[in-house]
Amino acid sequence: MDIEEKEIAFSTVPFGPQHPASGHFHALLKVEGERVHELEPHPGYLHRGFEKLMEYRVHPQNCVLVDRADVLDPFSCELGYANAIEKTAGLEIPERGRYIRTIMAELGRILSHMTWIGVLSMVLGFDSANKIAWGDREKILRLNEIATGGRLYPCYLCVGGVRRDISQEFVDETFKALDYLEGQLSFYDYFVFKNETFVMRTEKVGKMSAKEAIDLGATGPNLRACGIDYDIRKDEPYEAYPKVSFNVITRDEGDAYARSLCRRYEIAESISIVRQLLNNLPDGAFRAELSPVWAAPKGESYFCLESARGEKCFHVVSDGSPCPYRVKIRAPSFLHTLSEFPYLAKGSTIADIPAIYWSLDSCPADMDR
Amino acid sequence: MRKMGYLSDKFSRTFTPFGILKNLFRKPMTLQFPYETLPPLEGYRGRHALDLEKCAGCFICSMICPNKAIWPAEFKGRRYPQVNLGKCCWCQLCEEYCPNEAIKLTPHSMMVTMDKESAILGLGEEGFVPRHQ
Amino acid sequence: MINEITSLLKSKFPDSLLNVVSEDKRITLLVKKEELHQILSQLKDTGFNHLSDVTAVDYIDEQEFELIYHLWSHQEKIRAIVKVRIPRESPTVKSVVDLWTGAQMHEREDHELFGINFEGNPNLSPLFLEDWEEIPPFRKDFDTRKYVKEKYYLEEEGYPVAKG
Amino acid sequence: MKKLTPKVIKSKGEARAWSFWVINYFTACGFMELLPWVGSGYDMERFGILPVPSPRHADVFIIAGYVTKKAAKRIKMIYDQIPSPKYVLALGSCPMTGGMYWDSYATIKRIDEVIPVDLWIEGCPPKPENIGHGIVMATNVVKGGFEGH
Repeated sequence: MDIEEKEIAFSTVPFGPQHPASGHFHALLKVEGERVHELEPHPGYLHRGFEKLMEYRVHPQNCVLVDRADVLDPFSCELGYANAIEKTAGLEIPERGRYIRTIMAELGRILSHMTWIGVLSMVLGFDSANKIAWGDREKILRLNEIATGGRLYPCYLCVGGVRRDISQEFVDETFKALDYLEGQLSFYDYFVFKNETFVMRTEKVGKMSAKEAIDLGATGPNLRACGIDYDIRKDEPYEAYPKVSFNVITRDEGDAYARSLCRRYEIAESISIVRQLLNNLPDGAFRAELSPVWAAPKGESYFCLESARGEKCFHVVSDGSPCPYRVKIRAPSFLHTLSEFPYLAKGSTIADIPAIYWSLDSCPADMDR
Repeated sequence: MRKMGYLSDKFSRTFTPFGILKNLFRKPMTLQFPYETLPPLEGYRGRHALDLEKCAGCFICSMICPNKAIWPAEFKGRRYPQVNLGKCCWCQLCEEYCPNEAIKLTPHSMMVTMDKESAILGLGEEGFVPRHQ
Repeated sequence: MINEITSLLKSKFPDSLLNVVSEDKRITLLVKKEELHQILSQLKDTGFNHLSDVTAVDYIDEQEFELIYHLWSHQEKIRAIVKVRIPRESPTVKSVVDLWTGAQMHEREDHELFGINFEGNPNLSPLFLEDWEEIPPFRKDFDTRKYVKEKYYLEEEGYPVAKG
Repeated sequence: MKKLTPKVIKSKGEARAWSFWVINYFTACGFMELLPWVGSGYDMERFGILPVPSPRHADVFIIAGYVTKKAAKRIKMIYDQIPSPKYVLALGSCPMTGGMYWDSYATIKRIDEVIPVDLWIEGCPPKPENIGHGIVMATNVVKGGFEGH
């Protein structure tokens, strides 16, 4: 598909911050007719300088602040920060705390994937699936409210474990919600993923091979859709993942439809993980006893975890004072939007730009931090 | 070229619309907001409540608050913490770090105002008195 | 697998490996600035094909930046962390865009937030902040609370006394 | 379900109160709490509220979270394009007093320096019930003849 370079009239079309599909991210498209020639990303609308703010706050305050970094999957940020600090201190978390953290991490993954189904179908103009998907995610938010007291931002983690114990009512509500979601998954299969217009809009759109995906730095479902089984829950297991059996979903087409199916089957995996965890939940302490003015010893640690979007790593340098010296959050959406999206947008049409952008499932707040 | 199964697929698709009928008898997914609301949960982190007798005036809560939302205020000759809901992030650190459980977060959370000044929880007899309704 | 890589690196770059720490599935190297690019391309050839992050830490009391490259190899499932110390006055490093295209955006972010110059990076224009005149904000000598107090909080911090 | 009596539009304010059109530009984390309202969790179309892509058709602007300096320019541009009477709803504590990011170098601390705000809903981010409470309050106030800006 070569474009003769004769006198081609290029025009720039802004895929602006106020576009319903762009979600506060601005990109300039160099367009020839309807064919996108080049895409130039302009992030920065949600940049709050998280890493600078975290250097002024004590660890408990940071645990509360850091889950605002990724808006669609808040619990993975808390998990990453708490584990990174515990690694520098070599702190041991009681067994029940590990199980509760893994349960909440998987519920966060389901919540993020449900939101993603809604946004992708809204972007493709498929409003009924959008309304139903955003109605279904209320069940997970209700679970969040029961367990942690906060709807969207759980503020549930502290260094050394979890701040509250989960009650029996939460366990029963979770089983009910998971059964309901499992039934809904078969409905989504018939209603969204096997829908002809959805397949036509996403098949062979935004296709990248495994080699290109690795070179661009893709992680998470976008990389697994190209056939590489890189899942940190299996490669560098943390929390209670070694005690849980699940399989990593990979497909090998590498286009938007493969990414959608990867995420759809990951919801089913997460549901089975949460069930296994809830069935053999150990009892006992859920939080290590720490003094209120606990300070991490001098040291450095790099902790990676698998968030809903991909590999999220926390690099924490602490110099013995109660505040961390430097925290770096490796956001998965950073490379999804700034290096994969311009690569995939070359040669596609304007109508496919929102489909590609939201099939990469990148959260603008997570990209700008 | 469409595969041969297209015809049987088409045939089975003609009956799917009747599958919609079973949705007629299911409860609507939408919550009719003003008429029915979800019951508040007792663990939800809503507005603050202060117990005047228990409060020792140590202001640990205003030190731990990440948003500087709790400031000292005079009331009947003594200094008590006063919460500005316009700054608070409802993280419950103040309740966790208060040595004698004076400040607590109640599940009540209806907080809508037309002017900014009324976001500050005034001090009254039984602790915090919301200025707006 | 790890000791093969460390022995290979020791043989190839004997003097520039300051210290090597190898735990299970993870290698941490502190290298000299001159040999950085060769070491990274050598690591890429031995299978570290995923660059997960380029981080910078500002050690202000030693007047040095520490650049950290986090690598991951998909085949052997090992992580490599390469650290290099560069002076704080005019921090310039050779860019690694030719090895991994994903590195271009990381370097652009570090350039804007730390002021580190990467030669060879095609586009180092500002990423997050629009018309920013102060020094790069993530450096330790930029105090965000002092900056905010002058710029935004004009009136005093306290609150009116609550009438009894 | 209580039978709804047919509505007789008596005043101009009442006509406006039942047809708020919200511009589809939700800034930050408040948007996550508006999903139940846009979707079918609480479904704001029962109140006549419709997310509209272009500012020319909108008359309500929801500031759904913290505002960075870069976004404040765009918000100002969009606010000027909305035809009056227009109303502004601010969700959460970040637009009101800088909230969570009170010491961040990139965010605006008070949104009413950029655009005038009519209704504040506290919460970080506020629960859908709070937003619903705000919407009901907004409809009553506009019905009472509040002109907005």
